[in-house]
Amino acid sequence: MMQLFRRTLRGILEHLYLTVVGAGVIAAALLLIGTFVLVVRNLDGLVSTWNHDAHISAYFRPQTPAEVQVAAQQAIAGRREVASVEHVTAEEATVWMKEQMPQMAPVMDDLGKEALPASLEIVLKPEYLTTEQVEAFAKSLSDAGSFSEVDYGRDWVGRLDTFLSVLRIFGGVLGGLTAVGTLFLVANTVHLAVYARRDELAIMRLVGATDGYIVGPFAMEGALQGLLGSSVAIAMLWALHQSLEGRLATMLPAALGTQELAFLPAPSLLLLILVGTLGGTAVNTVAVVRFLRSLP
Amino acid sequence: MMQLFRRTLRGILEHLYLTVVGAGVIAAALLLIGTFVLVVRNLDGLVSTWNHDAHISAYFRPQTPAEVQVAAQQAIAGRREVASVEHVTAEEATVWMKEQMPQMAPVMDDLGKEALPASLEIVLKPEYLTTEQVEAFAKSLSDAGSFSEVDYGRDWVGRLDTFLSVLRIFGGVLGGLTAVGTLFLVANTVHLAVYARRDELAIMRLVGATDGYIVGPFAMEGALQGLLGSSVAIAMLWALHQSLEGRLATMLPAALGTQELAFLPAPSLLLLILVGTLGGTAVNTVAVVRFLRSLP
Amino acid sequence: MIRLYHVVKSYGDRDALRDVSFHVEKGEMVYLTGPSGAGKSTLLKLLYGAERPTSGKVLIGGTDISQLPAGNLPMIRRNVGVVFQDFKLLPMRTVAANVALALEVIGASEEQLRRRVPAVLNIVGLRGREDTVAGVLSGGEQQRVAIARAIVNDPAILLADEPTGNLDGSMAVEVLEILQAINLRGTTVLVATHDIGLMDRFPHRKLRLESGRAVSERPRR
Amino acid sequence: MIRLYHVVKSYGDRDALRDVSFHVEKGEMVYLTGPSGAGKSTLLKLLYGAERPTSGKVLIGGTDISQLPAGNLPMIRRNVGVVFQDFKLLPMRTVAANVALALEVIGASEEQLRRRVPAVLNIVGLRGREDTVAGVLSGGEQQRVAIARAIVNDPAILLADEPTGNLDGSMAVEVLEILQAINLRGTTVLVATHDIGLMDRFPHRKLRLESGRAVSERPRR
Ligand SMILES: Nc1ncnc2c1ncn2[C@@H]1O[C@H](COP(=O)(O)OP(=O)(O)OP(=O)(O)O)[C@@H](O)[C@H]1O
Ligand SMILES: Nc1ncnc2c1ncn2[C@@H]1O[C@H](COP(=O)(O)OP(=O)(O)OP(=O)(O)O)[C@@H](O)[C@H]1O
Ligand SMILES: [Mg+2]
Ligand SMILES: [Mg+2]
Repeated sequence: MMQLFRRTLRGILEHLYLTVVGAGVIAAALLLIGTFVLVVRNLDGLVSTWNHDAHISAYFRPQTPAEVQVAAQQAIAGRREVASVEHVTAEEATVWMKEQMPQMAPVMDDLGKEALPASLEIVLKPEYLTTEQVEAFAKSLSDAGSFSEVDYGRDWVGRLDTFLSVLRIFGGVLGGLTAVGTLFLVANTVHLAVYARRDELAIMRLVGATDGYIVGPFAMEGALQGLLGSSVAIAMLWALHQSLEGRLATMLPAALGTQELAFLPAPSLLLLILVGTLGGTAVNTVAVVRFLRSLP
Repeated sequence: MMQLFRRTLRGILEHLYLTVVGAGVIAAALLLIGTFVLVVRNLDGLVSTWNHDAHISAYFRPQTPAEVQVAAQQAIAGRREVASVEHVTAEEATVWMKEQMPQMAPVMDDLGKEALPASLEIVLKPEYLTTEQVEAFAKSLSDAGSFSEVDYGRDWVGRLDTFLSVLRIFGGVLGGLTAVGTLFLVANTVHLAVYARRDELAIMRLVGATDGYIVGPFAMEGALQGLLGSSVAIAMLWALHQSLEGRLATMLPAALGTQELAFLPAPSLLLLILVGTLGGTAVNTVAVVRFLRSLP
Repeated sequence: MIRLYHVVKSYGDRDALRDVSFHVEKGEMVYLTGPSGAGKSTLLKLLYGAERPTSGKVLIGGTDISQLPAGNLPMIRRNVGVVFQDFKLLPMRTVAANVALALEVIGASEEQLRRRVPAVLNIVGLRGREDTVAGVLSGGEQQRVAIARAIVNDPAILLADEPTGNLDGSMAVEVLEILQAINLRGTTVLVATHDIGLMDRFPHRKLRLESGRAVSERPRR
Repeated sequence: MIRLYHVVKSYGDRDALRDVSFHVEKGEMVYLTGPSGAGKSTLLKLLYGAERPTSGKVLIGGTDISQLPAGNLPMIRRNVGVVFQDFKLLPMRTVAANVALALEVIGASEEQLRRRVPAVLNIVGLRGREDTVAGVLSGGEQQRVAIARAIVNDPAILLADEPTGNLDGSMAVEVLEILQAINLRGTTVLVATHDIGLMDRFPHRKLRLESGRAVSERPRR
C-alpha cells in the first residue's frame, strides 16, 4: 500500500503536466454539472413560489350559515392535497373588490356588505398541481354541493403545468447532454494522457510488470485527480454562488421570495466529490486497461 | 498549397486517433453550446408569449364621450412603446364582468349597462416591458387626465421583470461557463494531442524545419477538425431538435403558442461552423507554437 | 532451456525468420550473429514474448510461450533479463529507478532494492549517476543502464541485443566479462552482436542468421 | 568551417565539456573519439544548435551559432546533416518519407524528391524498403535510414554520431566509404566513433575527448 502510494506520487511528479490537466478537466466538468444543478435548484425554488399563486376559489352559495362555512373549511383543510385553506367572508370580499377596482366602490357601497359571496381560498401542495389533479380536486368540491362556483384559473394552471414540463424536458436534455458531453471530454483527455505515456507502459510490460502493477498507480492517480478536481469545482461553485448572490441581492426577494440563493446541500457536495473521485479512478483505469490490451 | 494539404492529410492519417478525438471534442463542445442556445431561444419565445399578458388597463372617467375615447385610443396607438390598443366599451366590460363572476350577474343587471367604466387595454412592445418603463408609461397616461384609473398589475410586471432578469443572469452564467469550460476542455485535449506528438515535432525542428513549416499542417488539421466537429454537432443538434419536437408536440401550442420548436437559424449555424473551424485552427496553432517555444 | 522448432516469423510478405530450429542448453552462452536485418532481434522478441511466431514452437524452460495466454507472460519475463537494442529506458526516471523497476515488478523489498541497485550500477561503471534522469545520459551510459536493469534480478535467461554497440573497446570488453561472469553463475546467455573482435576474444558457440535462416557455427579456438 | 573557442558546457554541476578549442577546415574529415560519456555527442549538439555552450564560442562557417536567435537556427541546420546516435526517425512514417523530410524542409520540388530519395536509399542498401514504416525496421536498418536522411540534401557539414554502432563489419566499412566519398565531394565531415578498427582502416585526423577535455591526435599512417 505504502509502495503503491509512493509509485503513484512518482508518476504524478514525473508527469505533473498530465496530472494537472487531468484534474483541471475533471474540475471543469464538475463545475459545469454543479452549476447546472445549482441553477435548476434555484429555478425550482422560484417556480414553487409561483405554485402558491395557483389557488382554488370556492364561492359559497348566498346565505350559507357561518358554521357551515367553517365546517367546510375544516373538512377541506383535512384533505391530503391541501396545503392551506383561507376563509374569506363576504365583508372581506367586498373590501378586496373595492381595493382592486376603485371605480366600483360607489356601486359596492350601494349593494351593502353581503353583495359578494363568501369563499374559501385553497392552496394545494406543489405535488398535486398538475392540470388533471387540480381539475379533479375542483370537481370534487363542486360535486359536494355547498358551493355556487369553484374557480381555479383553468388557463393559468394548465399553462404553468405545461411550462414546467417543457422546462423539465429542456433541463433534462441540457443536463443529460452536459453530463454525457463532459464525461466524453474527460474520458478523451485521460485517454490522451495515457497515450502520451504509451512508451512507458510498453516498457513496464516488457520488464515483467503485471497489468495490476501498472494499473494500480494510474487508478490511484485518477482518484487523486478526481478528489482535487471536485474540490476545486466546489470552491469555484462557492465563489460563483457568492458573487451571484451579491449581484442578485436586490432581485432575490421578489423573484425567489427569499433573501438567499440556495447553494448545494452537503449531501450533494459529497456526491460531487464521490462522483469526481470514483469517476477519475474509473476513467483512468479503463483508459490504461484498454491500452494494455493493445500491447503484446 | 497542394503540398501543405498533402502534408496535413499525412499527419491526419498517421495520427488518426488523435485527429478523431480532436474533432470529437470540438463536436461535443459545440453541441453543448448549441443546445444551450437552442434552449435559451425557445424559452425566450415562451417568455415573450407571456409578456403579451402583461397589459395596461386605462379606465375612462364616467361619461367620457365616445369620440374622446376613440381619439385617445388613436393617440396612444401612435406611441412608439405600444404594440396594440383595444377599446373596451362599458357594455363590453359589463358582459366580461358577468362572465368572470357569475354570482355578480344580478347585481350588474340592476346597475344598468353603464355600471362599469369603458377602458383601453394597452399591450406594450416586449422591449418596453421593464418595470420602470411600464411605470413611466402608466404615469404618462394618468397625467394626461382623461383616465380615472390606470391599472397595470404592478406585482405581475415587477415579478416577471425580476424573473426574466434572474433567468438571464443564470443563463448568462451557465452559458458563459459552458463556453469557457468547453474551450478549456478543447484546448487541453489539443495540448495533449500535441504533447503526444512531441518527439515528432522535436525531430522536425532538428532537421531544419522552420516553425511555419511545422505549424502549417497543424493549423490546417485544426480547421478540418473544427469543420468536421461543427458539422457533427449541427447534425446531432438537428436530431435532438427533431426528437424533442416529436416528444413535445402536444405541449408546444400551450407552452410556446406555436406548433414548432424553433431550430437555430441559418446565420447561427454558419456562426457555429465558423467558430468551430476558426477555433480549431486557433487552438491547434497556439498549442503547437507554445510547444515549439519550449524546444531548442 | 531455449528450444526453437521450425520457427517462421512473417511480417506481411516479409519473412524475418524462415524455419529456424535451435537449442540453447541451461547454463550455455551463445552468440547470435548475422548482418543487419537478418532476424536477430526478431528471434529475441520471440523469446521474451513481444512477438508470436507465425508458425513453429518456442519453448522456454519447457513451456511453449507462443501458446501462453497474455496474462502469464509477465511471469516468464521476470525470469528473462533483456538488454534491448534501443535500451527502452524510462527517460523521465532516474538511473536508479530504471534499474529498480525490474526488481519492483517482482515485488522485491526496499531492503533488496537498496542492496542490489547500487551494486549492479557499480558493476557497469555508473556509480554516482544514480540520481541522473536516464533521458539525458550519453548513448553508452544508457546502454549500461539497460545492462544493469537486465541483470539486477539474476534472471535464469539473459538476452542481450547488441549490448556493446554504443561502447568503446575497453568498455565493451568489460561488458562481455560481466556477461561471462553471469553465465558462469548458471544463467543462460544469448548475445546478439556484430563485433567479431569481441567474439574472437570471448569464444562461445555462435548461431549465425542470414536473411532469416540459421547457419550454425562452432566456436573457433 | 567549424571553430570552437574555449567551449564549456555544464549540466548543473556536471561538466560535459571543459574548455574545448578546436578547428575543422572546410573539406576536412575528422574523427571524434573517447570513452563513453566523454562529451562527443554534447560537442555535436553544440554544432547543430540543440544546446548552447555555457561559455565559449562556436562558429559555423563564420557565424557564432551560440548567439544566433532561435528563428535563424533552421537555416544553419539545413546546411548541417546529422546522423543522430539514437537515429531520431519518425517511427510512423515510411523510410522514404523520413528521408524526404530533410529535402521537404528546404522546399525541394517533387521532382527532386523523386530523384534523390531512391538514389540515397540505394547507397545505404535500403532499396526496396521505401514504403516500410521506419518504426518496425531493425536497428541497423534504422541507422542507415538516419544516414540517408543526413546526406540526402548534400549538406556543407555532415555530423555522424556513432553511425556504425548497429552495423556489422562489412556494412560499417560501406558506411565509412560513403562518408569518405561525400567528404571527397567537399563536405566537411565529423564522425564520432568508438570503432578503432575502422579508424585504422580509414585514417583521418582525430579529436580525442576524455571527461570533456580535448586530447588531439595525429592520424597514424
Ligand atoms: N513489425 C515489422 N514489420 C515489418 N517488417 C519487420 C518488422 N519487424 C522486423 N521487420 C523486418 O524483419 C527483418 C529482421 O529484423 P530484425 O530486427 O530481427 O533484424 P536484426 O537481425 O536485429 O538486424 P540489426 O542487426 O540491424 O538489428 C528486418 O528486415 C526488418 O525490417
Ligand atoms: N542534459 C544533461 N543533463 C545532465 N548531464 C548530461 C546531460 N547531457 C549530457 N550529460 C552528461 O554529459 C556527459 C557527456 O555526454 P555525451 O552524450 O556528450 O557523451 P558521449 O561522449 O557522446 O558518450 P557516448 O559515447 O556514451 O555516447 C555524460 O556523462 C552525460 O551523462
Ligand atoms: Mg536488431
Ligand atoms: Mg554519444
